[in-house]
Amino acid sequence: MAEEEKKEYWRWLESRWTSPDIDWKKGKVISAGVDVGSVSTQAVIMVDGQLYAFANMRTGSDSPNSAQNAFNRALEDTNGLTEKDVHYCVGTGYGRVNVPMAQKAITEIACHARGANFMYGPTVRTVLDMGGQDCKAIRIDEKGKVESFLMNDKCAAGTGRGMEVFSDLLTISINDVGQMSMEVEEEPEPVSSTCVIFAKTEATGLLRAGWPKNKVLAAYCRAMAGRVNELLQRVGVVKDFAITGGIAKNIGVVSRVEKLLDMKALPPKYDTQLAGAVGAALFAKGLYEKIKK
Amino acid sequence: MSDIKRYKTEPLKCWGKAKELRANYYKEYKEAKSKGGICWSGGAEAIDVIPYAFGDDVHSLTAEPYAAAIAFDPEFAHRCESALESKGWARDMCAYMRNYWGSVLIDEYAFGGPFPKPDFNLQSGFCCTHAKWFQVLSLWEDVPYFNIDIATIPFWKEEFPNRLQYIVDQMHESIEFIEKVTGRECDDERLIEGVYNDSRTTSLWAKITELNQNTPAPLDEKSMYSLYVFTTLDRARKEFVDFYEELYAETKDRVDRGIAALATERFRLMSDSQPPWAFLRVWRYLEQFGVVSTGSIYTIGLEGVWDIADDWSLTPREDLKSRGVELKTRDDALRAMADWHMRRPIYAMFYNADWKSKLMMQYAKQWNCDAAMLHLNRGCEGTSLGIMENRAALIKTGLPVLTYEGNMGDDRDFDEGRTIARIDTFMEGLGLKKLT
Amino acid sequence: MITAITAGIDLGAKTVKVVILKGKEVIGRGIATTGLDQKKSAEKAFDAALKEAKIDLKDLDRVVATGVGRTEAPNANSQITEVGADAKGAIFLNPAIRTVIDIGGEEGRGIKISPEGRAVDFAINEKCAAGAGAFTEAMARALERPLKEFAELALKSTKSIPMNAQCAVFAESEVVSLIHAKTPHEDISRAVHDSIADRIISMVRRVGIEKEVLLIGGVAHNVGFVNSLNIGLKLEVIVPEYPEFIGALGAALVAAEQQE
Amino acid sequence: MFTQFKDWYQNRHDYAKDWKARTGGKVMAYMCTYVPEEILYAADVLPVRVYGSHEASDLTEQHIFGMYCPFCRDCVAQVMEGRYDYADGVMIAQACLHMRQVYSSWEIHKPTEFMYYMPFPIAVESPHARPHLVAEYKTFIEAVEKWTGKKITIDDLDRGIEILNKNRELMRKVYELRLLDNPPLTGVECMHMTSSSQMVDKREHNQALEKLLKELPSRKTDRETGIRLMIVGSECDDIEFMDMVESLNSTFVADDHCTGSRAFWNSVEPEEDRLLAIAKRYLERPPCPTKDTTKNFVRFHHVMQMAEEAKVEGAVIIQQKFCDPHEIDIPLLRQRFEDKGIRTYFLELDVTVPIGQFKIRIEAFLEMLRADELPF
Repeated sequence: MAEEEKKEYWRWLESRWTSPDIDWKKGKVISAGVDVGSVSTQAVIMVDGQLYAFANMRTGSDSPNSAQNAFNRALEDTNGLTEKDVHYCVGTGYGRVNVPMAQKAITEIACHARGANFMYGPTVRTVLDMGGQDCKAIRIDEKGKVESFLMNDKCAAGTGRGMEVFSDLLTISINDVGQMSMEVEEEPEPVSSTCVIFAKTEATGLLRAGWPKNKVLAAYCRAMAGRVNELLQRVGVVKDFAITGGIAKNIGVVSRVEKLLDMKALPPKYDTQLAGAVGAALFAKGLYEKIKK
Repeated sequence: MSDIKRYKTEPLKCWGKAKELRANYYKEYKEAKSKGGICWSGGAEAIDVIPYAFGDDVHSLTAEPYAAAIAFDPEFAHRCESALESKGWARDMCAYMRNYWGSVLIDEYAFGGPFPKPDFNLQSGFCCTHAKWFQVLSLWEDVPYFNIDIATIPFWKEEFPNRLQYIVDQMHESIEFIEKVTGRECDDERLIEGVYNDSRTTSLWAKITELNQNTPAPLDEKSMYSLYVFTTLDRARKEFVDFYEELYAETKDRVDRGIAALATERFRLMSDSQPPWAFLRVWRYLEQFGVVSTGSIYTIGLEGVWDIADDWSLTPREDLKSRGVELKTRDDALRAMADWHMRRPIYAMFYNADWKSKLMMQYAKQWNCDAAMLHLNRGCEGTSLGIMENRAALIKTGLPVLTYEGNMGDDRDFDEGRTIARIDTFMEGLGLKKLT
Repeated sequence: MITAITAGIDLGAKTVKVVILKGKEVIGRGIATTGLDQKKSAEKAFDAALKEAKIDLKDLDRVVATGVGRTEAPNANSQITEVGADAKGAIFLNPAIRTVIDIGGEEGRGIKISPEGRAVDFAINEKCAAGAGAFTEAMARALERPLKEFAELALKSTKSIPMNAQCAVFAESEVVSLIHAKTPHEDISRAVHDSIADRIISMVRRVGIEKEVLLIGGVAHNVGFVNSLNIGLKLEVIVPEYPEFIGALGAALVAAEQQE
Repeated sequence: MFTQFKDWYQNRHDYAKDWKARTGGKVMAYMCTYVPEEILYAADVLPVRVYGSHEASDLTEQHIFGMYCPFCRDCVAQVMEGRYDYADGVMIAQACLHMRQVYSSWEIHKPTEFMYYMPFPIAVESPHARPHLVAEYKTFIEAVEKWTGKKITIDDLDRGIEILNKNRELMRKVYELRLLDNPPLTGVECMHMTSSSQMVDKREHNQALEKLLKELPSRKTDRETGIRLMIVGSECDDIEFMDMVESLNSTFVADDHCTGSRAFWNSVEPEEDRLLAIAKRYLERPPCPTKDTTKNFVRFHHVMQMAEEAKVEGAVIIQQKFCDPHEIDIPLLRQRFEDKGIRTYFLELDVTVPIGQFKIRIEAFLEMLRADELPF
């Protein structure tokens, strides 16, 4: 059968940013963190522990390149900052061992914990990271040290991937699905299938039964929130609570998780997908200072 | 369709009585303490005749039926299950245990109010969950616990004096245990009476289900599920014996008058394992095709006691009195009871796939079944032991078999839509169409 | 007498297929992707088939529908389940067929059939979709390759590496780690197809694998999968010319029988 | 130093076939470590424990329902693949339902001349279990004598006990070396030793152990011990997994599972009634969760004692997917560890493990244990 070329609604938008109020040339330590995830790759440049620039790109099928691309993209418009100006770089994420410019690799669990601590402040005790392939619940201390963590195994229900499958099915951009799911008069029952693929079939059935897209999305977001809640309950939720990763941008899931937990997640100050790379860059700074001593 | 044969049918007369008895059982347990009585809990396998000997005000909560009652209410079941999962317990453990544990953890009794803590737990286990189920409960509830290990080979298969003795010794010890925790004395007269009753109840259930060998079947399995439960509640009690006497008479009368459970019966099914309790409507769906489920080794043999001949043929075992078994001492009573209960066909399921296959083939023959529908039950390791071997064995004999996945206690493991689709396909293969 | 013209329509999860028969000879085929409006998709498929058969809708004496959406089929006189239709179509193609493996987008089936083309036993994958068509597509995307090319890659592979993930989505992440581990793409492709074949085979073994074995459904176009299946089964499965149309063909044959 | 054990472990089937050829003796494939090997040695039968292969197989689903544990699935696969065709007899000492399923499928599809199901008691702490088990041993001995045509004398039993006890004592000595600050052996090496002892003639195994114990104390390893870990679970012969963990600068210095210490930990205390002595040994050994059913929680006490003696910093708790008895124990056991300030990480094992997915978890766990190495 001929392949039909269809628009990929599930793709996250790529982005980059440079801080207008920091002059890197005045900085003592320039550190970088690169988080090569399964779906997206982030590179973060920090100047003395302050966020200076970042890039958020898609991961290609080869991680060294993905890392390099994101890193180079982050270095654009940074008035002359180049790779050799970066004192220390830490790689994290699935491809952490394949980050060419990194001197050390640290797991995304540790990096997300550290990143969340920076991005949301020292009061954060529970971090939920919903990435593309997996979902982590992390308990951290006031320094951002991991105290315990859980990751979903076996089945991908309740991961970002599941949401992507849905945005594809409903031909709605991944950036809009969350908002849409909120536009329902009353909350529908969650979809019952745990398997992402069956959930898709179930959703198709609902659409055929005449459900509007937003109601179907609501049903799926709710099911997802349920799965995530199970994971959170197991690690034990302690205030403050923060969500990192792509799904944190999905109000449809976030608000439902908050409802189940009866607890508000701290509002994000930065792009929530950066947490891993930020944590990595912070570790990079510390490690550089260590070796300098 | 007018061309299909229709049998006379009428509702069961004793239905109301059954409802009342059941409701009362759970009420009695809840109120036992406040009335100065004693309440205890343990598996339905527990040899509950022993606590019975400690007085008429001793009431039990048998674990499996209670957990099944929870399963009937998915909303409640989910709260029980998630309470457990949030404490780190796995979702694939025995579903009955999870529902029961959850009910204790959230401190809610399925029949209203907080969970009534028992004075002690008495289990008798032969699978690898039974004993641990109450080990953990007794830790949480901080109540005394005694387990009678009955994991010896079932007596209809092989008999060795030491196996009977092992169980009897533990039963004796369990009496000392109860005497210690209740401060009461065991009434051996009452014990003996209880043993006679117990054997009567469980023998009667076998006789009742035997009547389903008739065409049309006087009982359908969905109803049987509501009726067999008394063999698992407090079977030594007089009111349960009486109920079964009544049910037996009524069922026999239905057979004599040709009263069918399903007017349009034209195809007979056998099932297996505990059903997915939240979805008994599936049994009603089958009826649209003129299919009646006659029962299963589980339905007839969980507590029904049978004589199993060398050719595996099944005949209800006459109760101890009718067999002229004289019980004079405590030891007589315990020995008779142990020997009696170790003859239940259910053990085949938990021990050996081949024995179970043989019993299932025998069932299909004696109950004139045209096909089998097997529940791959994620909720119970025991009843699904060897089930794929059973499937293969039955198919070898030419019996069509449908398997479907589900869970007796956790509806999250059952996909109704896909199961209905399977049934449609199966029925089509059998050349059966919906009758209306 | 004039020979009856009948049609079978198979409304699957991903595509709708229509087969038109004149007597027992196929005179038209039509396929369309299943949209949210199944009736429309069905009409699309019908139009294509009628065009090829050079006839009008009104020329059809009888239509039988199958597939998950069979109740939605327009102008269908009766219905038959996928399993029943597969069996009919299979035995018509080749009377020696005893086992049918049908892999749809989200469901895999193993069917044991009698010489008369009756389904005597069947197995369908349970709760999770591991081992269905959707699986490969996810993998192909992870490798950023078109499905066809991804499938052909497998043939170049010489060694089989085990894939441990059950879930299609996790398999995807495992593929990602394989990529990161610099595993040659042909071996990854092989691993993916082996793992699906593995699950399908263990499922089909439930009904017992008896020769000849027919592989149908869209996935039959996937040479990588067929290769893995043959290796796993230690035999050559038969792949018909239009594997995705066998269900519809079976339905059309039923219509023809009913017409007589 | 451990190559002999590793070799035995990897070529277990060749060994058994060769043993038969060499000695002309019978081989008993057995399931569960509650099988009284003393009696089999007394009968000059070689007990070989049934293990999986950690290879995916498409032969099991038709025999076993999906929710049965990977280990029993793997075992059934081995049987159906014919890898145990050399076995003259097959027996099981009753433990979990999952192994009962293996025995059942074996009996149906590949029956051998001697099939035996020993209803080992669950209530191991009950005083009544002793006479019961002794009687079961007598029944078993009669059956074995009938099978081999050879009477089992007191001397035979003493020989069996001596072989087993020696094997246990020698391995205990090796385990003592794991308690050192820098253990001269890895968890994987130890696993090869304990597992192979369940596969080969223990007399040969004993010789290899004596040789090992001469060299081991003075062994110089270039590897760092790193984090001291304990591994707790059921059947844990997943070498690939353990290797991965120990490659991340950590070492398994203690274990509680039936392919490790739980199988051999205690010895038979000699007494006049040999069968009673053997019975006591099996009833009082560190229990499998299926046999730990009272409020005494003896298993937990034993595990925690081991953990403290070995000064473990973390415990990797692994479980065969769907293993109910372990699933019941694990949350309570983890609590015991955490109460002692020992961090735990829990993983579910399948026939094959997704090393990629597990590596990240273990790495993160170890990072957690050595958080002070990261700058905060």
